Amino acid sequence: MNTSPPSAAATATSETPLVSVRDLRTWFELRQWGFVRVGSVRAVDGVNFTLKRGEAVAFVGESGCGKSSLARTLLGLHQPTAGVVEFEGRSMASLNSRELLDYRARVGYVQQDPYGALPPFMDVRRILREPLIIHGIRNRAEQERRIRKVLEETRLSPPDEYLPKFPHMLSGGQQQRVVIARALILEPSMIIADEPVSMLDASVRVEILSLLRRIQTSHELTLAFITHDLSTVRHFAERIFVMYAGRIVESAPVEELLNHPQHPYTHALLAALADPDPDNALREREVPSGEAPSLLNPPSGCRFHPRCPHAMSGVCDVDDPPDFEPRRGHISSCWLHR
Amino acid sequence: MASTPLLSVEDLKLHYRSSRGVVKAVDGLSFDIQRNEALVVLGESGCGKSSLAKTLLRILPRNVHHCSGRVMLDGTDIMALDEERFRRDVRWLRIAMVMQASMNALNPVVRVGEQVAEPLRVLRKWDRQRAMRKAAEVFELVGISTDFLQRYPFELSGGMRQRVVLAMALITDPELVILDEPTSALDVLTQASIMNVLKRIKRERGTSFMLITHDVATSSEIADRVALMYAGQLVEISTAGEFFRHPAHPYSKLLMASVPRLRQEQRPAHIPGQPPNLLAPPDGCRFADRCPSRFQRCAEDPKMFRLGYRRQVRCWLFAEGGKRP
Amino acid sequence: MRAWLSGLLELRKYPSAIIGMAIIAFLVGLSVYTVITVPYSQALELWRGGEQWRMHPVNAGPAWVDRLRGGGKPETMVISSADSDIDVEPFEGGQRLRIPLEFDYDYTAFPSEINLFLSTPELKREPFTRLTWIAPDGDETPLGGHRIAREDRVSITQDWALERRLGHVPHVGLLARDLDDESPQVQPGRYTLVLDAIVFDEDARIDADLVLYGRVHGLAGTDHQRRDLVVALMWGTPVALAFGLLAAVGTTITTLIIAATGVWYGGWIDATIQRLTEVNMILPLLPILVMVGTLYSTSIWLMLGVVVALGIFSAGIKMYRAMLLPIRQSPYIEAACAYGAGNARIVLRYMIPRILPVLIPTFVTLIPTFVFLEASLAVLGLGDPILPTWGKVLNDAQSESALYSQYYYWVLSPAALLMLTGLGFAMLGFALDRVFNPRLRAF
Amino acid sequence: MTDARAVASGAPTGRGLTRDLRRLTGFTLKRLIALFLTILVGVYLTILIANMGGRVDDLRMVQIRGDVSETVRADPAFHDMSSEERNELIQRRVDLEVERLRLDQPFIVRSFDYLYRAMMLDLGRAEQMHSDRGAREVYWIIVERLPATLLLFGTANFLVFFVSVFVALSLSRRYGSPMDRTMIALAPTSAAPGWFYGIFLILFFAFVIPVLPSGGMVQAPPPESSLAYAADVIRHMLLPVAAMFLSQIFISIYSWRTFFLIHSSEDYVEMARAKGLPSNLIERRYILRPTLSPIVTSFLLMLIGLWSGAIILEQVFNWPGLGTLLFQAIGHRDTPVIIGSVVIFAYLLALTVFLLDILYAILDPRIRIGPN
Repeated sequence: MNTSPPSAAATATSETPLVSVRDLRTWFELRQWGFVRVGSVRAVDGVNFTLKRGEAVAFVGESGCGKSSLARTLLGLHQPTAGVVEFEGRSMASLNSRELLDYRARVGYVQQDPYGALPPFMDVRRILREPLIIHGIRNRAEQERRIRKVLEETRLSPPDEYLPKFPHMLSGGQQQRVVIARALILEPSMIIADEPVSMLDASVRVEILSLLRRIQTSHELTLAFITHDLSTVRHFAERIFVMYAGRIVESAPVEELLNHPQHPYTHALLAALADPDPDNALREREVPSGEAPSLLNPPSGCRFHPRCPHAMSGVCDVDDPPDFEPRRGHISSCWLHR
Repeated sequence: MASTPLLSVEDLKLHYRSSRGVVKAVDGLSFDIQRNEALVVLGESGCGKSSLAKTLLRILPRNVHHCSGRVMLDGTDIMALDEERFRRDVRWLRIAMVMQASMNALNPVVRVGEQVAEPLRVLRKWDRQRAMRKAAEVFELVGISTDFLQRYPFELSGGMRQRVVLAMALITDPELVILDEPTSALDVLTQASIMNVLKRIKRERGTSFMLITHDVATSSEIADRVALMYAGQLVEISTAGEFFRHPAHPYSKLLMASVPRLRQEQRPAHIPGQPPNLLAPPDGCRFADRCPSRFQRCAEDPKMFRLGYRRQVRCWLFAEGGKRP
Repeated sequence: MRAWLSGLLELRKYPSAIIGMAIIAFLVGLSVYTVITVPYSQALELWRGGEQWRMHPVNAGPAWVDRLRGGGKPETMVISSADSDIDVEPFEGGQRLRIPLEFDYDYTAFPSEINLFLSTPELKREPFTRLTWIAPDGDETPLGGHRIAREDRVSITQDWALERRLGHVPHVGLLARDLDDESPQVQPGRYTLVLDAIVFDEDARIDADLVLYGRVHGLAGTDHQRRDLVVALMWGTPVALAFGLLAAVGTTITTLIIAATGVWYGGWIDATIQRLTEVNMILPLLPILVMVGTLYSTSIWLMLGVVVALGIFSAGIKMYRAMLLPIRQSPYIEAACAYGAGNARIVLRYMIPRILPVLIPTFVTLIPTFVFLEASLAVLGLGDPILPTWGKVLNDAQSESALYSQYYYWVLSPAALLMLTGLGFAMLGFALDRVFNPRLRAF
Repeated sequence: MTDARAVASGAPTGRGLTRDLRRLTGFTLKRLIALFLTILVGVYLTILIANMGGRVDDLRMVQIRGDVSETVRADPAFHDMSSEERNELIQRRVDLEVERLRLDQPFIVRSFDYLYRAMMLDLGRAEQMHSDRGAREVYWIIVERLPATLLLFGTANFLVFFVSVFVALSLSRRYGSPMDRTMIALAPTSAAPGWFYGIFLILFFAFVIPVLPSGGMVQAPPPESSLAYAADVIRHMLLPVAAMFLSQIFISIYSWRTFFLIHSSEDYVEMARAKGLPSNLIERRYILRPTLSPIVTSFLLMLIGLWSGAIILEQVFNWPGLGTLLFQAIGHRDTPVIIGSVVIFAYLLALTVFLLDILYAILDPRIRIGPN
């Protein structure tokens, strides 16, 4: 809430996106014996997008499509191999270590496995104090004030009940709240949530997603929400990016994408998804054959062409499809829109 | 009913010891499964549904404290069989299973083909050639290239491994296959394609399934009937149509309302509170604490009340229905 | 902290842990007591041996063992002239002294040796003395005459002429009831050794100490150099504990930090550490210690240094690495990076604490390993040249063929202490392992 | 379907095997190269430690001078020389010897020469000791003792290994039984090394109840017939083997038991049980086989530990092996023999490590084929 910049600056920066990513590539070198290079995994391979302030977006894709690597690159945990990530107009590559530390305070991170995300040998108070200590807030009273505030915000009240607890004493939902509280404690302007509910029970999922959404709106945060489950996206994000094999293949506002999917891969995803309905048992779903390609050796041209029912030989298997805009604000990279 | 059910379970209990006391993981379950029927056992994590699967196949943890009840398979009580008879006559030949976390369900140092063919070789004493031919058949059935017979598990992707585990469960043509969260770790597309395989098998071979899952949406892909578990007990058994369209138990209703749906405007709602501790489950209705329609009688333990044809609900709200003829 | 506390409380359920802790507490108590009552310099001085031990018997067993077995073996008796009535008879230019050294001998076994120590402080001319041995039955045996130097020792046991006269070694013959008996019996009663001395000075004095060396001595007996083994056994405790503890701490901590650093940074740093570990694996520890001990010095501190140096890149690194690799991948480390924790903080505060619970049992069981290593070196003759340790006692026993001579106590007492140490730490370690090692908890 | 049958009935087995063999060969070669480098560094370190940047050379200079003057003084041919002449002669001879041993070159140069010779197993000549056949070469002195050490430690290790693995397997089946508890309670006794138990065993079986020899490898004079000789060696081996066995067996059983318990709760073991496989097949194929590589690793690591322990155990039992040799070399301060023994130990350990790697690859397809 107090992270919003002074109003004069606000008008100046409201035009510039919070995050702007251009032709981002994150490749991981495979090495043998620590030094001999044997190949690269192209986890993120040419991704472009911008995120506005206070916007909630979702990155959707199968596991191994590079969405988590993208998140980690945005968080500065991986060095991009090529391309630019700009945060508030400044390229991340140009940050010195002091500025990088500040950047880390501006971006919160919520992970998939809440139990694993919390050091098991620290109690909740210590877990929440750690980021404060690292960012130079050493005044005990100030620490305590901030800790209590985020616990209230994440509905872990009364705080005194939770502060001395160790992660294993909490339920999955409570653990994930602590993770969210930790992400919030440095008062960031963006939160990256990587599959925040996929390891939780169905009844808790909605609760955590609602909490994230509520915090996002009340703090005017940018929320980048990464998931493999399209059905959870609808109520918790405004825009969707669909990723496949290291690339974004389609992006559009939620309703637009769900109602008018353009890319064959998105079609396949939507066709495979079930809402609970007894009639499901009576029909088989259409599923594209094969599996997602290896990122070590991705197919040429459109990465989806080996599985695509509409693949055109000589086109899709040769050239990378550019971004087309078949409908307004709806981008899809598929040669069908040519 | 005239025909005996394939599997009929009565008052099944499994309690085990932990460092903090006795955990009542399965606490008095009764249900049945007909031939060529798929029963989905739904429940949140820790409600005892995996213990149920293990109890049926008698692969009990070392710290079992109490295990009782009747499990009738085609009219014979298989709980009463001695260990050796059970192993030779029931395991895998009549009831097979697909385990949760199939990643680890395969022996890492044995080629998958051999592992799949193993039940035939050991239980039916088939020779290697014949067993491998059959293995190749089931590989085709579940949609894996037979080239993979010679591979080791770590050379396969997660989806492939899951199919191998499924192939292993089908190789003996068992009457009942228990599927314990078979797709929870998989991608949407792989999940859908494995569900397709299951549907096809059920249609073509008449196999019965017991699918254990926490994922309501996926469960609807194959369910003929649904049994909902809560804190070691069944709270509702219905046909799939009734359960998904008109859930009866308050917990069923809340659960259905909490499922995010792709094609529905309504925003999902969450269930407040937490499931009770299985070390010391509350007296009376175990859901009472979280139940919006709780009333005085909920302090007593409700029994399963009958509500229409093959439908039962463990809730005092339906006590009247239970008295109806 | 609370996790540790509950872990320790859990230990109460394991009887072996309680026994182990009791043993360790005893050993620590003994060490503290030893260091306070016998200061380091004094211990070294005592252990060096020499004249200070002249009143002690050679290779006497512990007294309590003999008493437990109902034996009547003698303990060392010292009869001093200071306690006896001296007859003084002055004459021109000197005096004649008659010093009776009386004692009651009630043991059933003969002493192991008889010596007479004489000292004549500040005398210009050496006095002359004649010795007479009077048995309880009144028999007198002349032991001949001696001119006394300032400090003199009359070794009655080694008087070959007397031995020939008696037909037995003197310390048997002089106390025997019947000299003709093949295996003579002790004649109990009051004996007197009379010194008739002529001194050539007015106010001269002669101090005489008659020592009948026992066949048993104190708690632990004595060794071939008459040293009381209690000194070595007691001082061996702090030395063993300090060596074991320092070596265990030194190797564990360095190894852990190096393993964690390698795992955290990965790449060539990890590769280098791994290769170094492999080199270290093929360097045999004990032979190298032997080599260092032979070529340089056998100081215990040098050995400690070499043990730690060779222990740094030990196989432990592989073990810790295997434990740390999944931790390095774990989400909470990633989260810590995301909120800006630095490298050192991640290694020391996030990675190492995670495996400490698994480490503590290993650490505790490592201590006796090093204690035994030190003993091994000592048994090989590469023990510290000046420090009394258990291993040195064993080494002495070994080189003096203690077992062959049936000096079992010489081997058994240091061995028992070593075993006690080993058992104490191992029992605690195993119990800790079961409490703190999550994989073992169910079992 | 027919296609599938053809594929399933043999062809891929052959293909799989050749692929495995190819990968295995590559793996072995890589390991060999890596290990060669490791030995190179290890032996060089040994040389460095032994020479500590040349300190041993000073000792050798003193020794050479002493030896030369001794021979010169003792030789009657030089008796009527003046002392100056004699000193000159001594100096000349010393210089000659120094040049012969190349002690005049900087240590760092010679260290590589030493390294080369050590790698070629040319370990130099002993200063005092000689082999039983009279050879002065360190190599022969060591080689002569090696079989005794291998015999003793090989026997003890194999006994400990097989007994502990099989007892542990059966205990893991009888989890919580009195037998199981007893084994757990006995485990801490393994804190003491073999030589320590050796002392007790000697005390009891050689002195208190003298039924077995207290040391040595064979009685003197050795029996004539080879059968009696073998029987006598076995009689002499009983106590040292028992000592090693006692010191290792309980901890081995304990750790294997825990290991098997942990591994028998793996999902695939549970799966095998659900599959209705008989328990001996489960134990063999689902518990032992996937865990063989760690089992072999720990066996070989135990071997490494015992190699080091050999020195003192052999000394306590007066067993004429490498350990006793090293001990005697200490007594004689015979530096070449000491360094040679360390080098040989390093070779033995390296060989052990190499075996470990190869066995690993043979036993575990995950290592052999690797996830590329």
